[in-house]
Amino acid sequence: MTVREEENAGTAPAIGRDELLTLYEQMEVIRRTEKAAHDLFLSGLVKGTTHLAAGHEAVAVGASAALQPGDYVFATYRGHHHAIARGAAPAECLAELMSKGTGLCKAKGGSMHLTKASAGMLGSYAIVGAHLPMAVGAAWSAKLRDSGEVAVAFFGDGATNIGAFHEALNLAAIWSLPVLFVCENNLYMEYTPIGAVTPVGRPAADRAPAYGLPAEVVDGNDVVLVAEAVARAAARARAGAGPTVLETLTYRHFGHSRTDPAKYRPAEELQQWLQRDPLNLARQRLTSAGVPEAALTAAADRAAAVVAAAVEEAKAAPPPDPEDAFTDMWADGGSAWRT
Amino acid sequence: MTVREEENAGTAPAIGRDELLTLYEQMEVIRRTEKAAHDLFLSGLVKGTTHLAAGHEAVAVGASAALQPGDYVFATYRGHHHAIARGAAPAECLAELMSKGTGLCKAKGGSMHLTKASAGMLGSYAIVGAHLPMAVGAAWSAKLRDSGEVAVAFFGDGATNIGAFHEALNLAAIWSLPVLFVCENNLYMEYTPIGAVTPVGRPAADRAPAYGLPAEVVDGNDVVLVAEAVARAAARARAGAGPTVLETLTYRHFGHSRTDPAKYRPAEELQQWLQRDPLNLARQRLTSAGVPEAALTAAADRAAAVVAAAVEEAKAAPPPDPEDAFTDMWADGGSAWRT
Amino acid sequence: MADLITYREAVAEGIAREMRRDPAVVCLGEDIGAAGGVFKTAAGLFAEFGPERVWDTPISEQAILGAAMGAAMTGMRPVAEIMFSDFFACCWDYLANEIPKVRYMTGGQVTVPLVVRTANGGGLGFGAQHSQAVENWALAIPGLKIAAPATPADVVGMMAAAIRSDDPVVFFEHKGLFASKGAPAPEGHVVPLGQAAVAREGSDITLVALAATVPLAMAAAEQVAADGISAEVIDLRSLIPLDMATVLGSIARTSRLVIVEENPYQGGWGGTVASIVADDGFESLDAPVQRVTAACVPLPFADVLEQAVIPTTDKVVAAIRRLTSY
Amino acid sequence: MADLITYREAVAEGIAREMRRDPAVVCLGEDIGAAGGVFKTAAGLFAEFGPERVWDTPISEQAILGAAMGAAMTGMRPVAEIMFSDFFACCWDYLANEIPKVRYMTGGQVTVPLVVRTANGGGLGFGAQHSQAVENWALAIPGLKIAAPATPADVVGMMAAAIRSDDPVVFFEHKGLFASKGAPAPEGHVVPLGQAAVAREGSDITLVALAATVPLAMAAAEQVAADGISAEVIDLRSLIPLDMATVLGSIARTSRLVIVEENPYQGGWGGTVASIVADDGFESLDAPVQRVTAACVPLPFADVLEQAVIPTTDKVVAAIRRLTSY
Ligand SMILES: Cc1ncc(C[n+]2csc(CCOP(=O)(O)OP(=O)(O)O)c2C)c(N)n1
Ligand SMILES: Cc1ncc(C[n+]2csc(CCOP(=O)(O)OP(=O)(O)O)c2C)c(N)n1
Ligand SMILES: [Mg+2]
Ligand SMILES: [Mg+2]
Repeated sequence: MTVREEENAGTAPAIGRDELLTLYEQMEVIRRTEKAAHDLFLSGLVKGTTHLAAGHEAVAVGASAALQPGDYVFATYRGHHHAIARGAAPAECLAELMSKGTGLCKAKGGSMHLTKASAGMLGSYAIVGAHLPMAVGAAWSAKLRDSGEVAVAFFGDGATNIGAFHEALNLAAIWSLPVLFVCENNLYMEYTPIGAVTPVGRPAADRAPAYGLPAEVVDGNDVVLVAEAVARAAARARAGAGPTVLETLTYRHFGHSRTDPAKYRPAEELQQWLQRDPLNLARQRLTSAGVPEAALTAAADRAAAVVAAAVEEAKAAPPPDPEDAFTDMWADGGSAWRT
Repeated sequence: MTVREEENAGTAPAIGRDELLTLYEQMEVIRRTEKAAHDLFLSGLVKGTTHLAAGHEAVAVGASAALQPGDYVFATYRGHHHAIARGAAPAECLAELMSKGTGLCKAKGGSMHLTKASAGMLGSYAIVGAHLPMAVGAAWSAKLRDSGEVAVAFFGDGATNIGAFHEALNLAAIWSLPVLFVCENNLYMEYTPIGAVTPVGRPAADRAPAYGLPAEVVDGNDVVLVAEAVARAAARARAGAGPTVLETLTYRHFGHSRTDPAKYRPAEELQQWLQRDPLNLARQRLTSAGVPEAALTAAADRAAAVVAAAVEEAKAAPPPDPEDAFTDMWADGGSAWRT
Repeated sequence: MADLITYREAVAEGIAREMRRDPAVVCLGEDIGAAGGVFKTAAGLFAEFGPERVWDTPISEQAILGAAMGAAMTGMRPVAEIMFSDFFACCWDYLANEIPKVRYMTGGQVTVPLVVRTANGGGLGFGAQHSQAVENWALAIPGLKIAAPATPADVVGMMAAAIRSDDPVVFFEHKGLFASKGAPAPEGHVVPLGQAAVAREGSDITLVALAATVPLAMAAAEQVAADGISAEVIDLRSLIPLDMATVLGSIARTSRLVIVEENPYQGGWGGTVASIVADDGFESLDAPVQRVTAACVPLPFADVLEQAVIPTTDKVVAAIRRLTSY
Repeated sequence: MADLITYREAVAEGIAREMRRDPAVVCLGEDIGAAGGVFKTAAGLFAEFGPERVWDTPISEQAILGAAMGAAMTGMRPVAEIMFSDFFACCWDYLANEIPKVRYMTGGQVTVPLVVRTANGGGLGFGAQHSQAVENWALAIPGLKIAAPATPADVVGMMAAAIRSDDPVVFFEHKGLFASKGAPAPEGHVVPLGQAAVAREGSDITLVALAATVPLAMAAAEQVAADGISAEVIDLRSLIPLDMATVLGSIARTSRLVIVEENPYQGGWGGTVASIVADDGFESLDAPVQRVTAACVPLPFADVLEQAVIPTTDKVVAAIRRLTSY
């Protein structure tokens, strides 16, 4: 059982200057961790596959800023940003990617399954849409226990076309559960533009009425707007008013996975979105708010240092013991299935 | 392969008096077949289960009146009415229910799987929602073959909450396929009122916008209105304008299945719906149109005779040969899976 | 001992006992509330525990199991009903990829203490899509425990074990046994998963059975007893953990094995049992291992056809005679 | 003979040959159009046959298979791609309850000539939800034919047989073999389903393998050859129909059997093979039957952990030595 005892009270306060600087630094940490993951993949130190979230930082960091420690987050295979935003250290994430025994999941999960249950990050799931009903279940549990917690499912635009999406939203709606459905609409389902496979313009928000749910479309590259929208939705949820659908508009900087060069994306589109880089937007907001350039640089430098140290720490970490392949199977510690 | 060569041209003509009399007679046949199935079940001659469609006759008969012989129908476990409306003889339906070798499916299917492929009745499916994607596929095939055929999926209100519903409507919409999604909203999902498990008032029609699809809510007990709505939708589909969602409002006269006494339904509700019996409504329309009572009685008598003969024929039919359990497995006629 | 109770009643009784013990136990499923479930296996629960603990769901098998999983990961002990085991196919992702894997793939960060109950098996004339015995589907998935009781007392005792388990358990209730009767379970009855029962002792041949094939094997054993053949009947009771010690111990004495399964031969659970015996029990065997199973066809509707393809007492008797005269 | 081709290329080649032959063949799946599929196994099809024959779908596995079924029932021969075989769990109803049963349960009124292709198996470090070998899931379902080729030429020849089959075929393409090379298939090459290949002749022991375990078994056979052990390697190639005649014939000569499977032991396909041998081949056996399989755990991400749980050459060699010295 994964029960946590934290108090969940009220909604996130409006984002002040200092907090925004912290959020900016977190986004820098994520961006640099993703860059490190990319480089480590290319140099052969990360095996398998990765789905990098560079470009999506504001969604994870903004949302986490509006959540309480006891809340539950469920993410996808593209979930590094959510793990870090919820409190996973870059070193334990990179160690996981590098198949190290110190990895978040002891190298049993890999990039697609980053999980930090102790921080309310209840997992990354690699079957599209599968985690939406789980988030509904966590919200149901919060309601049953009257805990005041909310659950959040992050998912892509492509996930809105799978059956589990439909079943999850319907169940959450009729049971009026404290759950947020946060779509990261980055315009693509792998290599296919979402518009080619979805008959409505906003694949998540335009479908909320089918479940009698309220929806909001949010600039997913603006960490402040995301935080505010999530805070509103979380407050509604905690007040017993049920689920909300949030569709955040964002863009991934890397290809879909591994070494995908993302040639299917028009150059202008990419350029436009790079100009709306969530890190730039946060820097602009901070500068407008009077934060000196030096403070921004210092934050970025701290992030760089954290990630550089994380890379070294992860590289130096030991591989898992082969015998660990047989632990964590049954709850009693064993792995036997027969006598 | 189940390819049929019939021409599909134009849309159904407006329903004339004579045709309406024929439709009325078909509805009488269905009603009496269902009553016979009920009695045969109670007397132990029908095994397993039955889901009777008495009350739903206007949906099946009205829709079939608007379809062409080459069109494809996919129905649910509550599908006797669709099988008969598409041309299955009551005798072969009852023989199937009574486990006879002369049954529609050689007693391999049973009540839940009535199928008459030669009449474009491509099956009854007992997993809720599963046949919606199949109908989409038949419509895709019609489009690929440029055959002018349309496919129709009939389903219940409860089916709108399963993932396959969502995936089917989405795919049909983006591929703009000639398919009709016809919901028979009879207010109940088994023993649970649909409103208790669905957050929108019209479970099918209210969800069509989520797929950019047009929808119509239709009085499902009025065979003429059903025929007209289906004719409109089929014409749209044949013209290449894509799918339509039709939500027909109807009511089942028996319980959900077998011997369910349907105690969960308020007495007034039942009374109101019995007054709106589709057979009564058709009779009223015919009477208004000047058809003499004698003609109505004659039609009902013919229907009664057909069904009475069907019961006798089915009773007298031989059981299947046990060896037939091993036919119809592989397309080459064999059933071996190993050497 | 009190009056006999039905297997059907035992299901509700088993759940109720645990709901009384542990407030974290909650039920969800289609028509399980006021209606008591289509097989009445949830009868009385709604009346006793109310809508806060017994939840009616839409027809959304994926949401049912996904929600059960999310709740189990956050402090509850959900008991989810999937009405017919055939419908596992509609939510297989949760049974195959999510529920059984999440503990392992997170390095043990979470547990998923839930029970998925389902009406399994044939014999009631429900046709190809409502009659399958699919314990073998679950067997193929590492991370699931599998219960399939044959008697009312075992239903109660194994339900207790299943609900108390910190690992996910798939609980197969056999449709063909719902009306069968047996002794009620004593107070506090718990039957640990992974312990086979010797339903009948014998010395000439071992019959291994599960759920509805247990009475079938018993009937066959009775029948051959008349000819002086002493058949031992082992009720496996659970497939994971699998009590091969009991099976191998029996074969060490009898040297002969018939496995009676409701699922088809190819991919059936008996293949796993047979292959363990053909390895670890090889030296015990004095005759071929025979599996009496369903044929490799979908289940036909008509009784006469169904009898032709499913295991029957006659088929088990024939197998016993073949092996004992080998 | 021309240059070698990869297994990956052979998939697209096999499909293209049939699309050229028969206009009823159409493809559908996620990202299979201009992108050529995530494994590039559909490369070139969109360019050659255009959007009328190669259809990109949304992430809707149920709709993909349901649509393929409806199209197959009405005159087409769809080839549906499910990107990873793990995702079968998301559309299992179509593979378990609909596609394989509709012909039988309608009394033969319809046929469903379709192929479901999928990337199967582990070895690429994709973790627990993208690495499973699930041929055994399909094996449990009456009504499906199952192809799992090990070489590029077999991919082409079996693809032809699969697409021409009037029965539904599940076609497993092994991820771990995509980069492997072999001789191209001659023009018009058709490998009928249900014919095992003897990949290596031998007289002391029989190794039965499938897809990626074929090279594993071959490597083990080479290794023990140095010690004078002559191992025969049988590549089953398809599970349904299952060529037991070839397996039993081999064991009649070698008296010893090792089965090498990528799926876990419990519920694995080797249980079916082993149990047939323990029955029909009982008299041939001079030693226990051993199955080398994956462990009963989800597949871990790290190579070092994965090696600990999946079959390896070393594990096969150990099994061979055990049985040949029995
Ligand atoms: C059920 C299922 N189908 C297909 C896939 C393969 N797949 C992985 S990611 C992906 C695209 C998802 O797109 P989207 O939801 O927009 O998320 P994004 O990757 O853009 O973040 C697909 C098709 C999968 N993992 N699960
Ligand atoms: C996937 C699935 N879940 C559950 C069932 C059991 N079941 C059969 S009919 C039914 C109710 C269906 O209600 P609705 O769609 O409204 O159709 P109706 O029976 O009213 O015609 C249920 C839950 C099923 N057959 N398939
Ligand atoms: Mg996307
Ligand atoms: Mg209904």
